[in-house]
Amino acid sequence: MSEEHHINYVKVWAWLVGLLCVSVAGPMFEIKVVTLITAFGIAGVKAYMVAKNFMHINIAPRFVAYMVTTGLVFMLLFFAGAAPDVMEPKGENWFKPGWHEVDIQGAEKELEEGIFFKDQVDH
Amino acid sequence: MIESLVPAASTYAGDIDDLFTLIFVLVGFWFVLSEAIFFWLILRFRKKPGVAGQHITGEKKEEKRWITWPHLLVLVCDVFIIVGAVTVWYDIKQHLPPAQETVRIVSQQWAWTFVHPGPDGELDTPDDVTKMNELHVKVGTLYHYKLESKDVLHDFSVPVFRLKQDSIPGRVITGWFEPTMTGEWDIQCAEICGIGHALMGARIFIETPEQHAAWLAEHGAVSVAALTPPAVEE
Amino acid sequence: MAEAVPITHDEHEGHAGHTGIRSWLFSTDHKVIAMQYMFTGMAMALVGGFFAYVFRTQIAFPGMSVPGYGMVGPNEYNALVTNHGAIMIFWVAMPVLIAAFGNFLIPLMLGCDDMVFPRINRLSYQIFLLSAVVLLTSFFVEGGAFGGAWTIYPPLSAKAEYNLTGPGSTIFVLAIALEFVAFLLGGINFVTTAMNSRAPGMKLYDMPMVVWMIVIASILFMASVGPLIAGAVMLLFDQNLGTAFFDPDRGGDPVLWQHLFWFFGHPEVYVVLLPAIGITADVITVFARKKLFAYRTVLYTVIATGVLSFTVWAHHQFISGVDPRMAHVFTVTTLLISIPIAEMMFVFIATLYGGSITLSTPMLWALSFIATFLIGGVTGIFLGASGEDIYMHDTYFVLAHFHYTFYPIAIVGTFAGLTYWFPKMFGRMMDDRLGKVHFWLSIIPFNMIFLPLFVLGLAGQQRRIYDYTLFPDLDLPWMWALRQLATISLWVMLGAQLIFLYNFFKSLVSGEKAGKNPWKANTLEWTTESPPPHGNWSELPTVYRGPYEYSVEGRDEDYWPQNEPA
Amino acid sequence: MSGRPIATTRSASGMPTGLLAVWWVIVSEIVIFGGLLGSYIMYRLAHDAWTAEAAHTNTWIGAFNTLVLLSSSLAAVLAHRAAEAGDGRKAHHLLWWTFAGGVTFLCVKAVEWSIEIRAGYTLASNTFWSFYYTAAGLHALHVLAGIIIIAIVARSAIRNLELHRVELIGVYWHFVDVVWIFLFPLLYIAK
Repeated sequence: MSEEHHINYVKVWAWLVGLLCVSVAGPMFEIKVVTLITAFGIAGVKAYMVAKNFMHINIAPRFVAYMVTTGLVFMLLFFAGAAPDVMEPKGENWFKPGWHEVDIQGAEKELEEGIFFKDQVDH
Repeated sequence: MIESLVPAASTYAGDIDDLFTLIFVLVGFWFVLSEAIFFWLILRFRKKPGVAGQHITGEKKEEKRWITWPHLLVLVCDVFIIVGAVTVWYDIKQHLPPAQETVRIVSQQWAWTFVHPGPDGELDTPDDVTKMNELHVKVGTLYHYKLESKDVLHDFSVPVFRLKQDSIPGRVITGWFEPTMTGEWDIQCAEICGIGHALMGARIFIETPEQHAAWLAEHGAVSVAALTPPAVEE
Repeated sequence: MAEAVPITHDEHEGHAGHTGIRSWLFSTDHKVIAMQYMFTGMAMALVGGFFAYVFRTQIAFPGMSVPGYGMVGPNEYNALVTNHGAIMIFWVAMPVLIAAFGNFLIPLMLGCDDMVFPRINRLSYQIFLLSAVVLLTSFFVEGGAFGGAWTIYPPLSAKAEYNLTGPGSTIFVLAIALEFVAFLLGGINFVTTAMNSRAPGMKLYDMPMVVWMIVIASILFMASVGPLIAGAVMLLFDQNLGTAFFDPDRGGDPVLWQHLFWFFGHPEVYVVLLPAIGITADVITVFARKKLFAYRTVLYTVIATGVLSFTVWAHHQFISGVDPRMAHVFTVTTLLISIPIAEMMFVFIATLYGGSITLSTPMLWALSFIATFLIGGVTGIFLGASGEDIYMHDTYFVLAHFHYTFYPIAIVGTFAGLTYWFPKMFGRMMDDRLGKVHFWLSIIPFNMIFLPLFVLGLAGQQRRIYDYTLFPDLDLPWMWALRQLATISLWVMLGAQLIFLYNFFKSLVSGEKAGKNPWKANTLEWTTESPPPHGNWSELPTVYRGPYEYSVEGRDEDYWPQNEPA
Repeated sequence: MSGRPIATTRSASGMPTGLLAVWWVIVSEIVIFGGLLGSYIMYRLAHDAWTAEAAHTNTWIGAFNTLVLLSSSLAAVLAHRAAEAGDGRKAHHLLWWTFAGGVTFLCVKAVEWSIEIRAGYTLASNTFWSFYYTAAGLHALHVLAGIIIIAIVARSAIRNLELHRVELIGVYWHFVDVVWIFLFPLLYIAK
């Protein structure tokens, strides 16, 4: 591990703080797309910078990067497999009557409606 | 094969039994073959005085093909099974043929509530007939069921239909079946639902249209009162 | 080349010299920890087996007062079934196959003196022991043990008014969470040891299969258990702090738990399968005096299985809530898994070709693993096929299927390994004749238990019912005959285990002394004394070749130890 | 640990055993947080109503905590460099800065939570808040564990002992930092 000594850590840190400011400023434009990019795009960049410059993942043996990527890929798999029925309020031949603007008070009432509902899915 | 154990009383019971036979034949072939070779090798290569084992790495191509070819053939069989499984699944669970009548099935700890459409054939009308643990259907009629649960997971299972569907609280699940022969059989709860899981048996009565009409006439009047939600709650 | 082991390991209490139960309990020596895992696992196996005896008797003779237990109520029945499953998988299969064999074999087979983190290793066992105790306490709390199946599906598990075992269900989730922590610590230890501490000259491809398998299993476990740990926290909060993660009335979704659970639950099957496969590979090669057929192919198929196993979990949920369109994807991936597994079986069969087979007790177990696991494998195809699962799901067919996988794994695999490494573990040979009697009295009743259950499953008998007289269609005489046949076979099989226990302890004290290498095997553990001294070798070995060089032409010996210079 | 087994001193993989283990810990942590945050994202996308709830989180406190963690990470990595140079005393000082960062983070969290709980946003009031407290709480536990280990490592570092541990705890600390980098937009910014 030698190259790391050429990294100017303070500079990296300054960059991270700068990006932090951007992500905080993002929502002030009140544009959803901008917010998403500034929030999560920048989070990704920041995470990469920390991993590369502070954790030295690029200097460590290659398999470390593989290990981490595998973990992340499996999480994407999990999301892809679970989202179609956990995230959706309605799917093929099923729907969740209680899932419109759920709040604690309304929930019971909505579930009752769910149980004696007027057919909402039409096939 | 399954039919010799349980009668097949729905339009798609036959498909499932055929799929079973298909898989049984394909898989059975490989099973018998490999077990036969396996035991033959054990007998053939028992330790004999003066006969040493051979040094085979299995890394050479001509050796490897002894396992490569079989497993490619297994892959072919898999394709057939996948095609069969996917088509059967699509017909039963995904594709909904238009309904002639619709029943609502509400599961709770530990009983089934079946809401039958009354003589007018429409659900959620005053003449609906609500019954606990008794589902009455007409033979040769295509039913949709609306499956709901009040508390925990249950599973609406009718072995003679080869039908199973979990009921999930907070979801309304629609499915279909079409009875093909008259009779009286079990409805099970096939998802553990607490202490009374074993008590969640119900009966399905598949009747001729005449019998069904008679049954409706008999119970319709009573259950108009019982239709109001509180009555179903109990 | 070889490093000399320092005489005094002050990290290593409880080695030769120190005696007494305390130093044994708190030892950091990998062999001692392996034995602790082994005996804890065996004890839990007796508990799980007793549960099976109780509820099988209740199924076959409902309402009869079970000798040694008494009447079985529905709530007790559910609790027994639930905990039988949880115990056999989490407190028997995993500790014995992964932790016990892993701890004992990895350092010995890699030619090093201990695990890389002995104290973490000890901590992992202590947490595991704690988890076992915690689980058992749930039988003595108010309301009794949790009875909602080992899959702990909410809302049943989340609300006390549904499961009526409030404290029990919380303790159950806690125990499982603790057990996961123990195996995370252990797994990190195994993987790091195998990656870093191999003997000089030992390449990755020189590692014995069983080490590879335990390492891959540990990796699978680490990569899959995370979501369930998160899920366990969420469930505990739902149970005790009034959150609504899985409560549909308040915006949660019970199906999320099923995904969190099975994303771990399916790889878990391979986590316990792989060590058994590895043990089989090692035993077969030794007693067939054959090189393992296509070593690398086996390895690649196993890795393929491991990766695939992360893409198939929802086949457990075909009819329990997963969207119908998703079922197609999971059917395809599920049936694809049959390819690597089939290839694995073919490899084992091919390994027998041209061998010189001795049917010793370990060999019998290893061979019967292949013969019976094949049944478990092929019946899995029926359930993986979504269309067929509509009928099969949650019937006794499923139950028989996974017992045909788990029994070969957890019982047959364990006995293969135990009878094979017993001389190395305790320095004495086991009685071969008693061993064979035990084998036949275990394997024949096992098949007589579960083959009838396949038929009952096809006849539509659903699971977790304590009294089938409640279902007219399942109340037929021939069905009762099959149920009773299964139960009586179970009694025989459990009885046969007494033969093993007798043999085990008799051989422990009076078995004939085993030399360094009674089986004439290649792997490194056989190059040290039996049982290995503290630090394993006075001088750590160096490796010159792979583990499976048997019957090499032009040698008068038909084996070639890994550490023997060319 | 004078009696460290020879096994621990070997490194066939070309990576020191301790560091390798830390990376495996991180992988298993990734899937733990991944499962939790994955569930959160699914629910969040399903319930627009949560935007209203999320509006009550305080972006500025979150941003300040991010700044604190980033800075403590800087101190940690500088400590690692010092340790590699063999300067245990300097590593020791820098580690205490990291420690201070961790403590500050936890104190700020405590204040923030007490404000929110007093405002009536408790663990059980809504599933958004359930996730908010669960995810942030799980992360806070990692911070807590981190600072304890940092204290231990720093104490041995000043005596120039076990300097390799400075890198290990550093890598772990950066991971905790990265987790927060994702928690911050998920819980505070997306409104």
